[in-house]
Amino acid sequence: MPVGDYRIKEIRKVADGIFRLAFAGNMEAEPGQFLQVAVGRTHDPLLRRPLSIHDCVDGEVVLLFHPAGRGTNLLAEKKPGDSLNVLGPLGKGFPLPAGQTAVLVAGGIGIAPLFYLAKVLKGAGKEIVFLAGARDTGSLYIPPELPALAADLRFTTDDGSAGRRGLVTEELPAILDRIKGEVYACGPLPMLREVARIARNSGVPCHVSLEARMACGVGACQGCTVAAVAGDWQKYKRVCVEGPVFGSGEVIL
Amino acid sequence: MPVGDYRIKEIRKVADGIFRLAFAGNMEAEPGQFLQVAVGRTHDPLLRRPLSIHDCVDGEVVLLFHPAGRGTNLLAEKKPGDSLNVLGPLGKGFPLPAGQTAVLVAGGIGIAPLFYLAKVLKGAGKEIVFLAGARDTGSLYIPPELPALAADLRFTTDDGSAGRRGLVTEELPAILDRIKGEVYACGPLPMLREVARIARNSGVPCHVSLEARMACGVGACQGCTVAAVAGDWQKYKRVCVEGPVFGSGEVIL
Amino acid sequence: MNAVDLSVQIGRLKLKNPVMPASGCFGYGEEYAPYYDLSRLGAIVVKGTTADPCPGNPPVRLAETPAGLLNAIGLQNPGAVAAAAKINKLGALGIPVIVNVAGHSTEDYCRAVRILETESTASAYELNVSCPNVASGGMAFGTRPETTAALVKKVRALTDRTLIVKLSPNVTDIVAIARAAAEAGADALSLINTLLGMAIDIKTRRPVLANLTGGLSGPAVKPVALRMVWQVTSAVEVPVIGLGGISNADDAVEFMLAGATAVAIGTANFRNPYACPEVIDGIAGYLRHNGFASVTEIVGLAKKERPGGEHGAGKTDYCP
Amino acid sequence: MNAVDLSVQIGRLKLKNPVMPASGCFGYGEEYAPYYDLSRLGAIVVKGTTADPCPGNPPVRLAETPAGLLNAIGLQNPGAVAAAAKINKLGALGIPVIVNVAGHSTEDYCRAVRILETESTASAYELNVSCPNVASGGMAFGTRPETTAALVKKVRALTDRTLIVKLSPNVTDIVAIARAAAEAGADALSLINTLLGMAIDIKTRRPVLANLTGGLSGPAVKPVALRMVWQVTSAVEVPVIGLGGISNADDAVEFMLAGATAVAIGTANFRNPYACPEVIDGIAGYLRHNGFASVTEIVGLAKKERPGGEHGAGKTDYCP
Ligand SMILES: Cc1cc2nc3c(=O)[nH]c(=O)nc-3n(C[C@H](O)[C@H](O)[C@H](O)COP(=O)(O)OP(=O)(O)OC[C@H]3O[C@@H](n4cnc5c(N)ncnc54)[C@H](O)[C@@H]3O)c2cc1C
Ligand SMILES: Cc1cc2nc3c(=O)[nH]c(=O)nc-3n(C[C@H](O)[C@H](O)[C@H](O)COP(=O)(O)OP(=O)(O)OC[C@H]3O[C@@H](n4cnc5c(N)ncnc54)[C@H](O)[C@@H]3O)c2cc1C
Ligand SMILES: Cc1cc2nc3c(=O)[nH]c(=O)nc-3n(C[C@H](O)[C@H](O)[C@H](O)COP(=O)(O)O)c2cc1C
Ligand SMILES: Cc1cc2nc3c(=O)[nH]c(=O)nc-3n(C[C@H](O)[C@H](O)[C@H](O)COP(=O)(O)O)c2cc1C
Ligand code: FES
Ligand code: FES
Repeated sequence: MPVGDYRIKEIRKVADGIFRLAFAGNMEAEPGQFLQVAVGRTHDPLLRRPLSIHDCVDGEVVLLFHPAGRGTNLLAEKKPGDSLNVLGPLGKGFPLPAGQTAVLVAGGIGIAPLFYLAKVLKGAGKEIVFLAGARDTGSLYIPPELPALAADLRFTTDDGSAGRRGLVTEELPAILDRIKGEVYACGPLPMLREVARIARNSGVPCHVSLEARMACGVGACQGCTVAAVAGDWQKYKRVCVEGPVFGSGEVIL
Repeated sequence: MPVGDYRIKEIRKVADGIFRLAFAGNMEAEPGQFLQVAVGRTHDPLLRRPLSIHDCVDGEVVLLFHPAGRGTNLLAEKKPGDSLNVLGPLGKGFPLPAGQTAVLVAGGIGIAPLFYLAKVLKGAGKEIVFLAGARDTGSLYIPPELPALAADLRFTTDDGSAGRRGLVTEELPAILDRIKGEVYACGPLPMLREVARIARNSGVPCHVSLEARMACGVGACQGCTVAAVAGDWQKYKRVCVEGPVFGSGEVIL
Repeated sequence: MNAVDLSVQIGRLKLKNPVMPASGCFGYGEEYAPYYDLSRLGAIVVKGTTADPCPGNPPVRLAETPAGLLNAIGLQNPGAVAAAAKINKLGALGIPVIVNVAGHSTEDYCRAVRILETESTASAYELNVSCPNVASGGMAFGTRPETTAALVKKVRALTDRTLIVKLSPNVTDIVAIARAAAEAGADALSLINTLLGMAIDIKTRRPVLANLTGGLSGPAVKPVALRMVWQVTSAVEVPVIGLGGISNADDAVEFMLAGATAVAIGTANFRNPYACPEVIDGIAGYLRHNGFASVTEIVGLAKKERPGGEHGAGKTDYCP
Repeated sequence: MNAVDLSVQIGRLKLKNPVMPASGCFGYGEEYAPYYDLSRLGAIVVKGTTADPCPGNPPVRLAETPAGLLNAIGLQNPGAVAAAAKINKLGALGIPVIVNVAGHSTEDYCRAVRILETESTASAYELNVSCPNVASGGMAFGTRPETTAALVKKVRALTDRTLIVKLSPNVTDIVAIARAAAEAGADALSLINTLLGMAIDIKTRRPVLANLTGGLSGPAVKPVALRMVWQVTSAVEVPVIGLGGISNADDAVEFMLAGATAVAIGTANFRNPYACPEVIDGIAGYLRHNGFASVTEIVGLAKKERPGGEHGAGKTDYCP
């Protein structure tokens, strides 16, 4: 069902600035797809908020979010038992890699869709390298199941308080030299640019999950566009239907 | 403190279309005064809602309300433990009667301030006749403490499903003939008009508690006016500061 | 459950109910087709279409405001030829298809209409005259009665299809412009388009929208839209399609009581994909509950039932 | 905690901070005095005052709308003589007292100002030129540049006190009117007054307000107000007091980044009696947090920092 009221089963803070929200429901979703979540029932805030599917198992769907503004702050105040109105799953998710190996690069809250992707890839028998970066140890969230999914899991923090010190992208060139796996990235725009550059240099395909302010989430308003590389009159692509996952060569990051 | 966040202790439906909400707090309030209650924290609904003080004891304040529209419907969804932002007590309450007896006439949710008035009058050693009217037995709410406060307590329902059948005002002329008590009324406008007319005929003072749409609740916006009888340029009085309780001769009902 | 007649007439269009999506908020219908049977709609209004393809504005194109939405899409559309193909597909729904037409100059508008006349089976045009960057000295067609009338006359001469003119609310005297459009041959008027607004990001200290300003829509604008519908329907005879902030059947009924013959729903679709069919059902419910046999009975009723019977645009605030 | 300079200059008025309550939303100050020390305000703006006492409109005078408020108070006020007594009491606060002045006709305005000149110690006048029921053929002073200019000139000749002109947003071209007011001698401009709106009760099927239409204020109108402040401050030199939907310090900062030298707060007081002092503290916090030494540094900064440096009113929506 594309619009539904679901019951919140659990909501808790799992790291500095990261909440995990699980609601009861059955959905068939591809990794990389998102939900349009209504944070309230009055006219303010007016719009739904796009949030990636972080996990989707039998009878339960999980979101992972950073309270970034009015809407997500209101969402963080929800309690178990509250009802959550959701539209989705929406959008185009991550394609499976052509080869055996996938390199997943998550910056901050970018781990949200990539965890679910890792689960699905593992189910498909792929080998996973997972790079996760965060500001510091407090804001680093590694889902408990993740270590079992990734053959190689590495953390980076800006301040070195957990894992390697530095940027999550720094190890990527060496890894790609070694394994030539397909790259999947979600995180802040500067990170995505860097990942795309490294993948291009290494000659491997790269899939990025983009964010944009959205109104409809279904392709009707044309509000969520990103500049496309293709040369026809259609200079812009809609993140909500042509994305949120794009090949890094399709869009101008 | 004139604006405060209070914790809701209890909220429950006590009759058809009547909710009782108790919150933890200490207030010094006169019967007839009201609170400006914020029903949400976003910009919609924008304004506070005026609700009479239904009871006010050590450490607890009680509201009694009818979910009449968007704001009060949202209020009815609150749960114990939720916080409630309140401005008040505001307005001019009921004056004590000059004599020994008071006749209180409540129509529907009009019982909200009159119950607290009965308590205070009883404390001041006054004798109370209490007439309460409702549509039917389901929507009639008699606070459990009320029978002990009123020397004479009578109910009326439109359909006769509880108490006498008919309008709450029908017995009033006979009662006033007998006891000449001062009259206090709260309820729908047609009822107030009728009460005022009967009191005038009986030659007893009559105090009515009025409703008006309010914005500020403190006298600043001049939005909540009622037509005044006084003949100067000031044709209108502000319900929030000159009222909500008026002598029935002061205003044009 | 007694049947109520929901049908209304807009120019030559017979609508089986008075509810349609607003232009630019429903694409060319494709996106909402998975949610319900679009043939339930009274009509369908498609995205603003220009003679040539138009890439639209760079992002950021959206900003949420209190109970409102600012947008600066910039008329992204594939141009009249490609749009015609999409429009013709909608013909299968068996409901009127209204094409919102936009342009830079009189010639632009006329060219778009000429293409659509030959290439498309559209039932009606909705002229979007609130575009400010036009040939006539930078002033929008829709902000002056004379320019509005001149454009409407030109387009009127090109088509026998129903011609609706969609008015901009960013004007001092909406009635003067409505009159000009009606006298120049418009069969109906749509109001309102968006209010010009702006948002600034206090972190970056720059306007949120790449276009700087954008159009404000959603519940926030409803009181302004309703006032304009009241004023215009008090002054002109042609039917008015009311829109601006309608999100449920109660809002739609308000517009019809104010004088609108039909209503359109824009921003509300984004929150609730079922907004249109829910409004249709809700209007029917309101009519049944209040004993009306036909929706036309409530059109303008707030004027008729008013004691005193003064049907004008009303006195205004801040006056002794 | 480093000190920041919050002071701004409006005409001859030196304000210790840029925050004042909006006219009509703060009475003559008495009502909010119990909540905080009013001398904390940058200035105080009192209710619209007319030469003669004015009873105002009959009820219903208020209607809540999504994130907005419609009001049709109708300028209830005790007249200039009685108001002067209240205004003079406010002198004890030691902050500028600005009197909002309204009237039916040029003569009305002038008479009010003449009374206030002799009877009151007011620091400044804010001419409310958005009253539509006036002598000049039913058109509001504030909706035409010529009538605005003529009125401002007349009043300018009567006083050396600071003269602020408060503009109506219900116009096609706010810049033309702002220019006319400035050229006619206004020391500063206030914008915006309320947007004309309406609400209909679908149960009674009548307009909610006795006056039929009312003025829309509150967060709903903020994007429109901000756009007008941006446009006007891009075109005229006199300082602008920005208002319309400001409910917290972030909103106030948005207006100042758009070009407002000071801000006024109306409807927000009703929800939060402490709105004004909270905005003062919040602006100071923003400046400190972002390393600004003086509030004047952020005035118009959203124009200056914009790459490309095009400082005009911006392109507008719905154009290819
Ligand atoms: C497809 C998609 C998937 C997403 N998945 C997640 C997720 O799993 N977890 C998560 O925490 N966040 C996710 N986001 C981002 C999330 O949608 C925004 O953080 C959220 O909408 C902000 O709403 P707000 O009301 O809290 O903030 P606002 O007060 O509206 O804005 C706060 C700040 O966030 C920016 N912003 C607003 N909307 C968006 C947006 N749609 N995308 C990016 N920035 C925005 C604004 O520029 C502003 O600076 C996703 C976004 C998209 C488009
Ligand atoms: C001094 C005072 C004390 C009050 N005490 C109580 C009380 O103890 N219990 C209680 O249930 N109600 C009380 N009311 C009425 C209560 O304030 C309104 O029912 C409430 O504000 C309606 O808000 P809403 O959002 O639910 O309805 P809305 O959706 O805003 O309106 C629903 C309907 O109620 C009407 N209405 C809106 N505001 C008011 C108002 N302020 N007064 C009267 N009618 C209004 C509207 O005309 C509309 O028809 C009191 C009102 C006042 C002025
Ligand atoms: C994203 C978006 C795109 C729009 N595009 C158009 C358009 O192409 N042509 C047009 O006439 N109006 C356009 N509008 C205006 C709407 O049709 C409508 O007039 C306005 O949004 C008010 O209605 P609402 O509050 O129901 O959205 C657009 C509005 C939005 C929100
Ligand atoms: C109840 C009320 C009364 C008002 N009275 C006046 C007035 O007398 N004179 C005036 O110029 N503006 C008056 N206004 C308009 C406000 O001063 C202000 O311009 C408008 O409300 C927008 O600001 P806000 O959104 O912060 O309220 C009034 C507004 C309200 C809500
Ligand atoms: S959010 Fe509307 S098209 Fe993407
Ligand atoms: S509600 Fe503002 S004066 Fe009474």
